[in-house]
Amino acid sequence: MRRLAPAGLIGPVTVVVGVGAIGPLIVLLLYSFGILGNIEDPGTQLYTEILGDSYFRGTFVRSLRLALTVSIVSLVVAVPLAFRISRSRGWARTLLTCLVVLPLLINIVVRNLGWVLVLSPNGVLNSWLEPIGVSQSFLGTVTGIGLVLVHVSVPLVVLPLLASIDRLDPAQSEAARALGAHPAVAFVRFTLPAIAPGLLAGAVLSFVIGIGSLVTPIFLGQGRTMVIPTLIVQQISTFRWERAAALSMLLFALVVGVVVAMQRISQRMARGRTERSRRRGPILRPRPLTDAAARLNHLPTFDGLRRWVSRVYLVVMTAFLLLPMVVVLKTAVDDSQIPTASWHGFTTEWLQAAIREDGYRTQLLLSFRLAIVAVGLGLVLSLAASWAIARYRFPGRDAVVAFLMSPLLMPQAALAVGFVLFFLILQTDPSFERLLFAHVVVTIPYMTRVLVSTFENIDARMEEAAAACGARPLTVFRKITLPLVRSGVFTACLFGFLQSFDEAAISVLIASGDTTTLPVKLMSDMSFQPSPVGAAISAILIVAVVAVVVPLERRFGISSSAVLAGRDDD
Amino acid sequence: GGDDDEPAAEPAAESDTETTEPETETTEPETETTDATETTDAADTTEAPSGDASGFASMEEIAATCPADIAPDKLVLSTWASQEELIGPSFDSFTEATGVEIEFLANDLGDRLTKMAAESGSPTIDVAIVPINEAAPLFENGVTEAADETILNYEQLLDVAKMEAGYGGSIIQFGIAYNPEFVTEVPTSWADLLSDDFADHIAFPTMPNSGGYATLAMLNRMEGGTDDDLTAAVELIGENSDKIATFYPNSPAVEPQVAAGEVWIYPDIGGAALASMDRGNPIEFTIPEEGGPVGMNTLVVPAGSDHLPCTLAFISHFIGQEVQEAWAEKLYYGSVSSNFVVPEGLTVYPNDPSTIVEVDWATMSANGPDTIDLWNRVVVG
Amino acid sequence: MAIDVNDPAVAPTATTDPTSRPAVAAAAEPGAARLRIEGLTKTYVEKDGPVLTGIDLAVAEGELVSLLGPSGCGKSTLLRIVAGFIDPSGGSVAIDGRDVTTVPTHRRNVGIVHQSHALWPHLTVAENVAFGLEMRRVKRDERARRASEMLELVGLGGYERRVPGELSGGQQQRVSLARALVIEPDVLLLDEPLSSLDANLRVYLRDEIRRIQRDLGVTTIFVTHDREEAMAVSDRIVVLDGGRIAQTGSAVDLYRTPVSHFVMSFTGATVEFSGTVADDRGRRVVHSDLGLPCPAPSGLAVGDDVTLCIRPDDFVLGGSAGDEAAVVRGRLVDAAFLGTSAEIRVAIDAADGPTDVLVRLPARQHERLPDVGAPIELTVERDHVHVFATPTAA
Amino acid sequence: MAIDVNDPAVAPTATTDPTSRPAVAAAAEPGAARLRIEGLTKTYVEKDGPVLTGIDLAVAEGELVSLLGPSGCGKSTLLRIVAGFIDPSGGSVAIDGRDVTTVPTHRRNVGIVHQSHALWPHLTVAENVAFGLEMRRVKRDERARRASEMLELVGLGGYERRVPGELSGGQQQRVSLARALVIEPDVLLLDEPLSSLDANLRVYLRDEIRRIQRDLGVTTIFVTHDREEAMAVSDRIVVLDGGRIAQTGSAVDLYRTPVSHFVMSFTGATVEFSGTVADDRGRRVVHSDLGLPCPAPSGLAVGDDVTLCIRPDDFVLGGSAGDEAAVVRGRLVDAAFLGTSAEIRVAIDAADGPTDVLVRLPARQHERLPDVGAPIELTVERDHVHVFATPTAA
Ligand SMILES: Nc1ncnc2c1ncn2[C@@H]1O[C@H](COP(=O)(O)OP(=O)(O)OP(=O)(O)O)[C@@H](O)[C@H]1O
Ligand SMILES: Nc1ncnc2c1ncn2[C@@H]1O[C@H](COP(=O)(O)OP(=O)(O)OP(=O)(O)O)[C@@H](O)[C@H]1O
Ligand SMILES: NCCCCNCCCN
Ligand SMILES: [Mg+2]
Ligand SMILES: [Mg+2]
Repeated sequence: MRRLAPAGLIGPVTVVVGVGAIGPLIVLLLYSFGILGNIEDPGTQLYTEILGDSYFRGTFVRSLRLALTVSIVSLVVAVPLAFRISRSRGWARTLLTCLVVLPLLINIVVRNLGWVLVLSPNGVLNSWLEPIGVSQSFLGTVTGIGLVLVHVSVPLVVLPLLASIDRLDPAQSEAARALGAHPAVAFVRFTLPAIAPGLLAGAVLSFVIGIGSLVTPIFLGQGRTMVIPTLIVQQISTFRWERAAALSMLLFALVVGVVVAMQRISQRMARGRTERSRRRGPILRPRPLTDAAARLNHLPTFDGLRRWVSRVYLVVMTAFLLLPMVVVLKTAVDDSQIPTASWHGFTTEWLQAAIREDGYRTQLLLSFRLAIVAVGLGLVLSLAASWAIARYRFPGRDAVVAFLMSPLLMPQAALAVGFVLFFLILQTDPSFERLLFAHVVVTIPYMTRVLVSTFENIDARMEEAAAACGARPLTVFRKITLPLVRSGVFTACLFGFLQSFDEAAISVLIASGDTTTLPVKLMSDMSFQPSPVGAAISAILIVAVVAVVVPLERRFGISSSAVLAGRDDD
Repeated sequence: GGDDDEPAAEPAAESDTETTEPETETTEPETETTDATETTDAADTTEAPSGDASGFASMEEIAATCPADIAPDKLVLSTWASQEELIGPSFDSFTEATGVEIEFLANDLGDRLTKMAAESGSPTIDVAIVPINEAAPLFENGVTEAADETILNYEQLLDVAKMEAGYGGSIIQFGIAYNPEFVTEVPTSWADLLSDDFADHIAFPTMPNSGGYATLAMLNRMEGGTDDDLTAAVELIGENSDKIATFYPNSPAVEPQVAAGEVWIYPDIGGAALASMDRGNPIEFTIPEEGGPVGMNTLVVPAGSDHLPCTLAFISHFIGQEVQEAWAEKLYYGSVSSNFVVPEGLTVYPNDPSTIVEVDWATMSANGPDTIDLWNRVVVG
Repeated sequence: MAIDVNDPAVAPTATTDPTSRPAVAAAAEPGAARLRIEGLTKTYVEKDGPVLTGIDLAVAEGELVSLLGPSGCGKSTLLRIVAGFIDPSGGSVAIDGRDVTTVPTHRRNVGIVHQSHALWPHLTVAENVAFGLEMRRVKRDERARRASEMLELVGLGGYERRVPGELSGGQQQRVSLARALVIEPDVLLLDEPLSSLDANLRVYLRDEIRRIQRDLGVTTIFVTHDREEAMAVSDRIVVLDGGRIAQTGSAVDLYRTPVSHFVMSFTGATVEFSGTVADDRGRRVVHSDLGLPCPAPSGLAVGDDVTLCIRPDDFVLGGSAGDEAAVVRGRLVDAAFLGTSAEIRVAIDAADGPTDVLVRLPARQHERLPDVGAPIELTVERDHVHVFATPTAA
Repeated sequence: MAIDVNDPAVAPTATTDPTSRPAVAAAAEPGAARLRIEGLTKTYVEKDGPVLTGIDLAVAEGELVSLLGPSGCGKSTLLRIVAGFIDPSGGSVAIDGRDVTTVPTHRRNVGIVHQSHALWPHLTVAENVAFGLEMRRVKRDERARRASEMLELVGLGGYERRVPGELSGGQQQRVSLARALVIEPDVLLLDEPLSSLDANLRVYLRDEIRRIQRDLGVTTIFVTHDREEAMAVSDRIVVLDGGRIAQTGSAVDLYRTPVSHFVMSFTGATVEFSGTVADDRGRRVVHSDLGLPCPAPSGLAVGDDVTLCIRPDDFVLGGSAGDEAAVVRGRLVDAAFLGTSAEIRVAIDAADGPTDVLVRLPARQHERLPDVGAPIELTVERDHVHVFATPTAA
């Protein structure tokens, strides 16, 4: 019986993810080879056509470069922030954590609108830069798209990094300094490798976001920047399903390739020399670069300058993370029908309109209900699976964990199309249930991630002690385990809720009139015609989420369980 | 010139000149306005019974084609955002008569097409509004039903609105919107869209977008091309793309940039421009001297729906006076029906038959995928 | 000797009716084997081989047995099998004569105290302690009363309403003990309960545990890798070596008459000399740097290498060799005063070159030491020289 | 006494040119204060008050000084200030007479060994050890040679190509030591280097550390909260109490002549009796359960409460009171054999009710003990009774 337990607990969630992520993938695969669809004779011709066309290749390169740049820039700006948060305590930590997660809490379309108003030629940024004689429009440039993607990547990079940094042994860099290494040398050679797992997790997440994003390139790209997801969607709207499927598969392959490469690099960083080279090569390998680094040791440590730079960094970072949100809040109460960066006067008209029946109330309630039910189901599924994963060592355990994370790796656009085609084949009834199924699938990776780490952090002996006191397994779970993982469960639910509540790319293709979710309606409305009412509903949500999250963070320490979730358990 | 300084100009089509065929048809309503009884009689003589003096089928007649025993609770109408608010009220009478609610599914055009195609055979959408250029591909890919010529009010449709791939829903005309603060002289040519004077302040529709096709067609003709090959125009845009501040998916999406003074001039639908002015957008609208192409919002019916009879009943209502009037009042769009009576004192586009330019939508949409591929390479990069 | 109360071979009370087993330890038949482990074997991973092999152990009513051994020798595994957290690969566990090998933990009536305390942070001290009673459906008032009593016993009266986070490490450990004891377990299992605590507290708590265990007469297994701890608390010590029992006996047995080099070196410091078995007129004797010939242990052949081990405290300062004693001569290299004793390092000339030996003297002798570098003489009696086959290098 | 080589007050070599400070310890002026700490104060958080207060300490060339004290007394803080990881709030640190208070760590030439070893897991053992040389831009061949030599010295020759993950805890600790030593540090700082290891290894390694430190003559500060460890390795021990130096001296000084109750109880076990200062014909004497009147320490008034402390090993079995000794009578409650000594618990009747005292006897006396429950007599000499003002309750 003991041996069967993991299978029974992990089975259900595996089936759901399997059907929900692998199903669409297989459908895409079949389309791309023309086995499904309207192509005369099945084969690889679509792939040869795409790969043989320099335009497609160029677009792949652009997408790849964009995503890699986003990933690297996110890491670079997130590392100091993560260190800063790791060092802070109490309210400072709460506020910094909330600051960092805020970009996750705001609807993607509205966030993009905020950025458009910040970055446009007569926008907020230029109004600040003009006095010093610089003026730069990022709209319609890859840089602009990258900037906005970095904005939403930062939280997803900071959280896993925090986990690594919180577990960092400061003695490792101290030892290096005592041996004569300049703090900068010690950081690069010892701190970075030690946080490599966190860097990897962050890099992967931001890369996947960068390469799969659909909405941001449309908004910020202003119709002049083509990336693969846009191309895929364009193929579909011109009824070239098979080509869309082949592009999706190539994109997926690219993501898997890059993620594997990132994993390698991070392992190299963390592990140093390969087994072979250390057994065979010279005892000490030549290190021309670090020999040069040793020269740094005579430089001053610039302590004063560092403190100053760190303050400036914090201010700039705060502005970067908050600015689009501030603009949205402004738009929500500004007396202008057309959202702009300038101020016209105060009004509550939009706020009132937003919560009216014919505003967003219906969709808000639907999204709320959907998110609650999806999180409820996701919780039941992932709670059981996470507990089993944390408590049992069984063959294929790592594979199961990786598998449950797989919906995260699939580019949004590909996953969305896959879902639709998949439902088409299943011929299921269009309904709330379809939407629910998709939402459960996309929330599970986040929830499982948080919960597995939470359970792993709970000493299994607490459960043993309860068994020794005479408690039956279910009693142990109810009276001991659950209360102990409360904050982890809470965090998982919060993450799952936000994931579902903000999901648009898939829902828009599933939604019907009475199953239009809030983000879908916002996306439809705002992409057709940006309006202050859309900003108003978002403003209401920002305020509501902050009002809920700040006290809960104080009480339960969401940040720490979120941090756990980012932990790389290799 | 057909440019109006006042948004709320004289009612459309006071002219009787018959320069083009569509013009003939657009002018017809006026004739009918003046001769209402006569038209009613004429309608009466056709096979379809006519319930009122307007020449349109009465609501009872329409409701009779969607009897209660087959009537669904609701029909899903997929269209652009904001339409529920604008034309939704004109569906209330239909709901009252049939008990069928009209549910709006607002979405982006691309999402609408993707969804329809993906659900092909078991649609969740009963009727969708798409630009004229998208109707034929949907039909040819088996996504939508062929139009049913026997429905009520079909007879009265203008010829352009009678298509195999769907039913015309409203007529629109493209022209140029501009901000008079920066564009001090009224643009007179489509070529002004690419003027150096407005460099960095021009917005252009992206592809695929019917406004994009329409504008490309005009530029293409000026370059000496024909509608079956838009290469010259696409290349022209490519050469001038540095001057263009933004390529927009829908003209309302460019409003914040217009309001911020970043965009000065862009192609727009006449009615959409007037509606935009109503929202306080600081623009004027003009039809250039070359004239403005007309297009059409098209009603298409996804194939395989269980609700077909009631959907058709709804379309009959849609192409009748009440709905057409709502389009005209809220969006200044022209009617597809020869029986339509333009309400007193309202400007709708096209309002001057002399400005109407017909473009070959069928060919352009057939060539759509190739044009888009070319556009991607030459303009988007 | 007063503390040596145990008798390793106790008859099992195999016929006791398992259903009517007494709840309170004191009510059980005195001297019976409360816990009997027979032929216990455990293999986690086939290719790593067994972690425990053929363990036989009977623990008498009220006895405290320590499991002593190096890290990884299987102490925790054995304890966890008794608790029912893991299944053995072979053999059986019986409590009060009732075979519990396949009985799940929650129906075994064992108390357990983990090294990490494993208190439940979301419950108060009283709730922690009372949990086991709650599982036994004891009424609430009664639960509160008995929890308080038990807390009183471990010296934590008045701490009922605190939560574990508000207690020091030592207090937490005592709550953990109270929690395990309040259910009046048939067997109390302690897995290195003190190793996370600091030295002073460790000594204090081990004495407390011993006192409480005696007072309640609860049958106890105490796992540790600290020999002093094992010696301080146990009636009997089981030394485990690589999953097998190396020796079972009292502290004195293990310290004074170890059966193997492993047991000798694991139960205390040793000074070692190497030697070989030689033939001395038909008797096999051991020759070594120590001079004094000793009889060779049985099972060794002439020419075998042996190690002569002496407890460092069996040396006496000064040279007074007789027939039965050896005198070691060397130079004093170093002397460290350790409070209760003094540790000196003496360099001697052995056959295979000069070597240092570390000898421990009662602290007061420290004052009688010669200067560092001066010659020094140490005497050891033959009875205190233990001879073992030289262990093969690890 | 041979091992007591230290002289606390050594003149600083304040005039040494800081730029030309010798790289190798041996080149420094012998007997000079290698490290001099003056008036050192540290406050982390204003409202928590200072963590260190007015610390003055001079460590001579080649000397090993231990910092001994309970958790939180500021040992690590002091060490980290010397290393330059944190800045002091006041006072100065000088190495070889050069004030380094504001010099960053990497230009101080200190070696440090952390409790957690802090080896870099992605570098080989050789790379770990050679890192400090790399930072000093020593050529690669030379680095490899010196790293290997140092590994040889710590008994890890041949381990160059391993990674830390392939070493045991003790081996890791030795690599950490080699890494700190290879740069020939002016001062070696050890922060509880052994506390993560198990008991046997701890004893072995502390002797190794002591040997290597002596061989290289490197000036060392050793932080520990384990008194036996401190006593075993140090030339001199500094006992810290709440951020202040409570006493400085050799192990014998601290054990035999502690200046306060805190030092006495922190440096070894004690048996305590309470007493009061009384007036005996003009002299202030201490009256207590012990019978034997002792002179009261200065600074106490008649009527003050005092505590009489005796080392448990200062008791001798048997009653033979004289003028200068007291006899304690009681019943033997318990006796535990601990290998080198035996610990017995004796119940005596004190003025304020019966109390237990724990006494430690040389192990051989164990055999002469009466049965548990029988009367027992213990003698203690007046010189071995330490009288202190009773500490106010914590
Ligand atoms: N769940 C497990 N799966 C596989 N091997 C295990 C497992 N638990 C323990 N082992 C192995 O069994 C052996 C004995 O482990 P055990 O924990 O019983 O040792 P121990 O004597 O308690 O050691 P320590 O003093 O370090 O706690 C070790 O080699 C260990 O690696
Ligand atoms: N960075 C810090 N910020 C604030 N307080 C600190 C900091 N580091 C140490 N302290 C406090 O300073 C005091 C001394 O700490 P320190 O680490 O020096 O003690 P220690 O003697 O090394 O203790 P241990 O034996 O537990 O290592 C403690 O009360 C500790 O809480
Ligand atoms: N608000 C009215 C939306 C209609 C937009 N139609 C644009 C496409 C026409 N071809
Ligand atoms: Mg263990
Ligand atoms: Mg410390």
